[in-house]
Amino acid sequence: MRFHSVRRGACVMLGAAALLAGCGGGDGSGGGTVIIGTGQDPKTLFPPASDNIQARVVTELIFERLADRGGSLNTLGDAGFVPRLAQRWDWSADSLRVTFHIDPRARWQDGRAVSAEDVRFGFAVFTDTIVGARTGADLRAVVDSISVGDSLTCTVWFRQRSPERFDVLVTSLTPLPAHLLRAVRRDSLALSGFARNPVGNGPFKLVNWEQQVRLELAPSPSYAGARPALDRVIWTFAPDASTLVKQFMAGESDFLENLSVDDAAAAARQPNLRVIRLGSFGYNFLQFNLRDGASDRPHPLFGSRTLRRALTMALDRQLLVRSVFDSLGRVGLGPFVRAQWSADTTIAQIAFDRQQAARLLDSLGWHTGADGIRTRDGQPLAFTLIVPTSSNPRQSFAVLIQEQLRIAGVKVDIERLDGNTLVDRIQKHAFEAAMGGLAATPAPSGVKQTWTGAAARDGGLNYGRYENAAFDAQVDSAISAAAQASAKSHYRAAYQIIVDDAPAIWLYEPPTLDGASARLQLGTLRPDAWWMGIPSWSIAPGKRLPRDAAPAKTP
Amino acid sequence: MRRFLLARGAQALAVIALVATLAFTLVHLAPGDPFAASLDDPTNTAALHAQQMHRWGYDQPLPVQYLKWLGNLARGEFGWSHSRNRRVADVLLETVPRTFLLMGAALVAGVLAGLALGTWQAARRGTPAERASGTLATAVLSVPEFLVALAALALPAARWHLFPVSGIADPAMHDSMSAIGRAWDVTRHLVLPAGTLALLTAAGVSRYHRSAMLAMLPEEFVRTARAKGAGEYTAVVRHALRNALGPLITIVGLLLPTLFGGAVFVETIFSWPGVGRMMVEAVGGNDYPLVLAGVLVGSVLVVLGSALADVLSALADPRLRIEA
Amino acid sequence: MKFAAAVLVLFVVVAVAAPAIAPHDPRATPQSETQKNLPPSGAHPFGTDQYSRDVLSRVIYGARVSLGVAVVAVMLALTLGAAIGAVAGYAGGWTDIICMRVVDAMLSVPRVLLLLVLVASTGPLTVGGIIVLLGCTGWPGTSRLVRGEVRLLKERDYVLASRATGTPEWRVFVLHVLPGLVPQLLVTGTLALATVIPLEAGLSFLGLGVQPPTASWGNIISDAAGRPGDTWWVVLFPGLAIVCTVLAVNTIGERLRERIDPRGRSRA
Amino acid sequence: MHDPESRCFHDPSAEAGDVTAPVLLDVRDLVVTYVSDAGAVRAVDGVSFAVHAGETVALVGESGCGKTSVAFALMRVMAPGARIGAGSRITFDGADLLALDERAMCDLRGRKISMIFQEPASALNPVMKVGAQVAEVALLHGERSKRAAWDRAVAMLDRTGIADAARRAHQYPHELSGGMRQRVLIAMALMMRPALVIADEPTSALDVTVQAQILDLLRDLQRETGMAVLFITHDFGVVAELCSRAMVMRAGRIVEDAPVDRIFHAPADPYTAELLRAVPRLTADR
Repeated sequence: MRFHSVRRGACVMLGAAALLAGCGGGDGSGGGTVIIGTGQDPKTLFPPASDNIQARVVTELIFERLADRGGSLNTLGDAGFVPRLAQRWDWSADSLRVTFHIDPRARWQDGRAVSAEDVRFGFAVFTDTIVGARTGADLRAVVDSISVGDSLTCTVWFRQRSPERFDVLVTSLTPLPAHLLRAVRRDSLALSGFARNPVGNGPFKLVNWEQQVRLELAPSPSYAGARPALDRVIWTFAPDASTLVKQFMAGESDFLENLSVDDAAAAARQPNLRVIRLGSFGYNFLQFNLRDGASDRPHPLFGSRTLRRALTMALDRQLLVRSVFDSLGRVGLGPFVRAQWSADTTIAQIAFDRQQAARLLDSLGWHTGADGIRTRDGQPLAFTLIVPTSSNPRQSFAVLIQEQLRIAGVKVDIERLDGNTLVDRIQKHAFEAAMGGLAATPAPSGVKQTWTGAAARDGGLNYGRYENAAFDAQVDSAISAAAQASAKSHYRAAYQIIVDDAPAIWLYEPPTLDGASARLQLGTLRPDAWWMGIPSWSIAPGKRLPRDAAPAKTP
Repeated sequence: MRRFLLARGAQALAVIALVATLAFTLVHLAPGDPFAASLDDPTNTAALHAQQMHRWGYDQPLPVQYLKWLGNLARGEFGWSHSRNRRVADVLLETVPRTFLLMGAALVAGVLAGLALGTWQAARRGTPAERASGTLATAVLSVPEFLVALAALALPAARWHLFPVSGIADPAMHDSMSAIGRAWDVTRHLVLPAGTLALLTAAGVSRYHRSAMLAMLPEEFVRTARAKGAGEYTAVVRHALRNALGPLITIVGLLLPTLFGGAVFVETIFSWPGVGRMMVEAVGGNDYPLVLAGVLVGSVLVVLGSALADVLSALADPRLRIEA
Repeated sequence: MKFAAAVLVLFVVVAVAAPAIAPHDPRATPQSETQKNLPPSGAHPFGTDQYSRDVLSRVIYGARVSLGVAVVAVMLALTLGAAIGAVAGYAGGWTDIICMRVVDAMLSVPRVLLLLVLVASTGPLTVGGIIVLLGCTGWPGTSRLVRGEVRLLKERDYVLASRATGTPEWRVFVLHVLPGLVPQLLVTGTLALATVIPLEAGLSFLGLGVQPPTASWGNIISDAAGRPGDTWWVVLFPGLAIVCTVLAVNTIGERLRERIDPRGRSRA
Repeated sequence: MHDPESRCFHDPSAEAGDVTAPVLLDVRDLVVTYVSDAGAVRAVDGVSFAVHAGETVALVGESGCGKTSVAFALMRVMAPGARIGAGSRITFDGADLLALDERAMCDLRGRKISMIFQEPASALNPVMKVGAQVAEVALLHGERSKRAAWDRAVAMLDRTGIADAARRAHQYPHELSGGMRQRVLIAMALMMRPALVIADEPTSALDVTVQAQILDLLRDLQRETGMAVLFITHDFGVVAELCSRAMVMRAGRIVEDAPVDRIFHAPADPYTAELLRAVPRLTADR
């Protein structure tokens, strides 16, 4: 989980069947070319070092993991997980070990068979702190070690029986080609030629990568599964968002993710384009700092639960969401998203009620002054809200909130900061209120790292330092529950507590809108990891363009 | 001439060295660091961050970093770009030629158009059409580059589909084209970004050139040419124009910084993968070695460009050429 | 010239009297989503932006920021330039050499790059920060000019005379040398204004200049430039404001220059 | 090539025949006005005179009297802002010059009428080889071959007394001495053997010794080609040496037009007398 601009976290395949079966490759004239517009280059194609979204997109098409989440988005145990590199897996009786059986047909793109040793090597690299893999800490926390049985079997030894241990393992670990990388010093792996010319084992291989310009993938001939239908997948990079949109609208690219609502509306008006709305894993909120800056004193305003609730009541969240997203966004419900299995739409919300908000504020001694701003002991009811300039919706929300709270007699000063500065300020607790956003994963346990008391200390991610022992206890119970039903009831109780305490105003789940050319046959897009469906994409017959017949440059 | 060249070269080197030092100091005195960007990511722990800082030597005292950087520069090594995970030198090898192409095309087109316009204005001085064109040139010069670029992107590219919206070549078909096809492909992509810069260059050049020509027309030798029986065209083009060209080369040298500045906007808006766009992205990613390299490239280009302009304009004048 | 002056005066009046003129609050966002991205109409002559704000009002308020930033930054640049140029001109020797090499160095870096580096090192800026940045990158030309004049003027009789009476150097400069420079500085300043206004707009366009919600002509455009060309009015009107102002300022600057320097001696 | 004898070229008997020669150039009521922001100034205010074929006539006057304006008006190469009055008539070789279109005028300039300028330093294009500048005249007037034009230019330069003309032709004006530059200008003017050469103070920018050489050259060439020369000068010494007739100009008008002898010995106009008194008595020494 992370503070983010709207980005989607790791995810699920809605039916690996589509991936494996929806293949076949087009007609006699070849599979065609798809051009995808995107804002940034991958920094590196070395999976442990891939820390931007584009790097993930590309590496996850070049490299395969042992297994992946299934359509249910379940993260508990291994229910619903689909085999990928591993054909199957067996649990030990004590469920602390799982043994993977690797597909004997799996090959690296240099022809070498994928072996169990590659899994163990991958684990060693991911967990080596010198490599600095982002998922290394998660892996280390869950997995003790990996042992190799024979060339096609390896056994993973877990540290404890945490319900999400299988999910963490398969989503955090990418097997790596030991025969190519063993000799490279660990600290220069990310800088090695491999990071620019990776040798993977997935459905695609890298053809060409010109930084700032384009990156091209083609089906990997050594891939054991079904060959992707497309002949070429090309990303073009443009730093300017409006350029990307214009490129897409002009038909120069076939696919563009994360359209703004207005762009989506414009695209929908064009007959050759369509807009795809995906489930969202992000949720955004106005976060209060419950302490006074970085000190331990309560914040003079937001230390008060009543005041926080009053502010929440003063906002018409439905109107806010409609103003920014038209009918596309959804009001936030709490520290979770609707797409998570733990989600509960029946949590009692603090409803919009201007009169009640006014009464609460009056009761706290904040009375309306001459300029319409409430004061108490000569102090105005005012606070500064920090907003990242990188996010248009969050800026819009901030402006609208400023106006709605002004009506309630609250003065909001908006301070716009660039993403890095904002994160820096938040991490140092140097803020009063922030327009926050989190990218959830299908695993609801992430709430522990973001809203519990434990996360409020020692550099945790609970930047507003909300602490409620009852909430923490419910979250802990939910996480350690092995059965989904009991986990769900604990999550529900926890969500209700935090919503009532209002450490943040839950604002919205941003819509995820992707644009696609009508000539693309996409099947069903995964709610977040849409790119995992690329192997099954194809070009509609009769809508082929000259570029579909253009051959790739031979390297 | 040789002494002139040597002196000009030494001066250029000194200026570039000073630019390097100033830029280094500015960048490294700044709060924040190259790995701060990844603080966005909660998995980037403080320990990991410290490890990165140590690994790349950002925890050393500034003078030490400076000396190391200078030493590397002397060996032609610009350092490692964190945001691109490559040697800065490799990045420059890719981006600099593209910016040269863009600026070169803009310069050639802009200067030729400016020359033509300025010469025409001088020959037709005082006519309503000439006055209108002069006002237009002044107006064009008052439009910021990014506005011109946005307009060029919005209308000829996005609305009328006359030219590609962005990039340097067709992403799918360029590689399978014939040599002529490729050249045409790049030209198509070049028209709008280079045209934007050329438009502004032409406006600037025409204004300088018009007044240079007007200053030249009362010259005796132009009258001589007329007295020989040369028509207005021959008198203006063959005689006045050739004499106005020398100073113009210097002016073009002075235009280089503006042109480079414009390239920053144009490259960003048209996704032209050159130095300007590289700089904007490097600034966004706190990629200090890349930022520094970009500044150096910019100033080297400007310094060498104006030195070259000085030399060329000296060569263009036979009165100075004799010493060569 | 007269027309240009009239245009400029108009913009200045608009900037100063913004609260009285603007039909709407430039920051106000109506409570309804139906107000956003409206094309120009009677109620909103310049249309509305994506936050439903009245573009005309924003352009009017933007005049304050854009002109204010430019004027103050140019004054800062002139002051710095005059001070540094005077010091270099008077001190001579190494001080002079170092100052002038720094000037050369700064002039050899495209100003946009210089600003990019500075913004990279400072992070996003307040209005004051932008003024300081624009001022600190704008002085080299002026300092070169002032230094040259100082070196010419300091040998003049009246300057020598007042120095002989024991007047301190800086007083001599302020009383005798500076007044002689005023016309030149006026021209330099006016023309500098014509480069600073688009520069501020460009920085704001790259997201590095004046931060919203404060309206400047540059960031009104950048608010809309991130979106498709359908809302052309959000780009066109502030764009026109920039172009008209710069054109007016340029025209006035050129005329002033012709007046003090009929033969265009000091072009660079 | 400078025959010392030729200094005594002034042969009154030859002049007598000139007067009977046909009129080559006839100027009637020439008015030239300069229009500027400050208002209109009449630089030439109703000048009338004639030049006969083969004749050498002087137009004398102080600087600023309008004599150069007359020259420029004859060639129609005036500065911008100068206008020829509506009632003016210039007839050359039977043709009305003021009625000719620009194209016909171009054809005439350099071929039928040409001009030698005052400042050889600035009248030559500094960035063109002198040979090319001379050859250009031929190229402008019918010569197709660049090679031939160049050869003709070299020959002409040689004829004007430039030693090693083939090499000099490749040089730029700044590489030549003042006298040589003036020879280049003369070569340009005489390239097409025009009927009339207007020489506008051709020697005033030169050293005294060089002046004499150039005057000799002009005299030789005049005798050789039989061209008419309108000699514009403020120097009565030059007038006495070269010309058969002189016109004295003052403030835009011609105040006296008479044979040189009469001018020197019995000036009719008091202004002429005044001018003569101001001249060093060079003629008296002879």
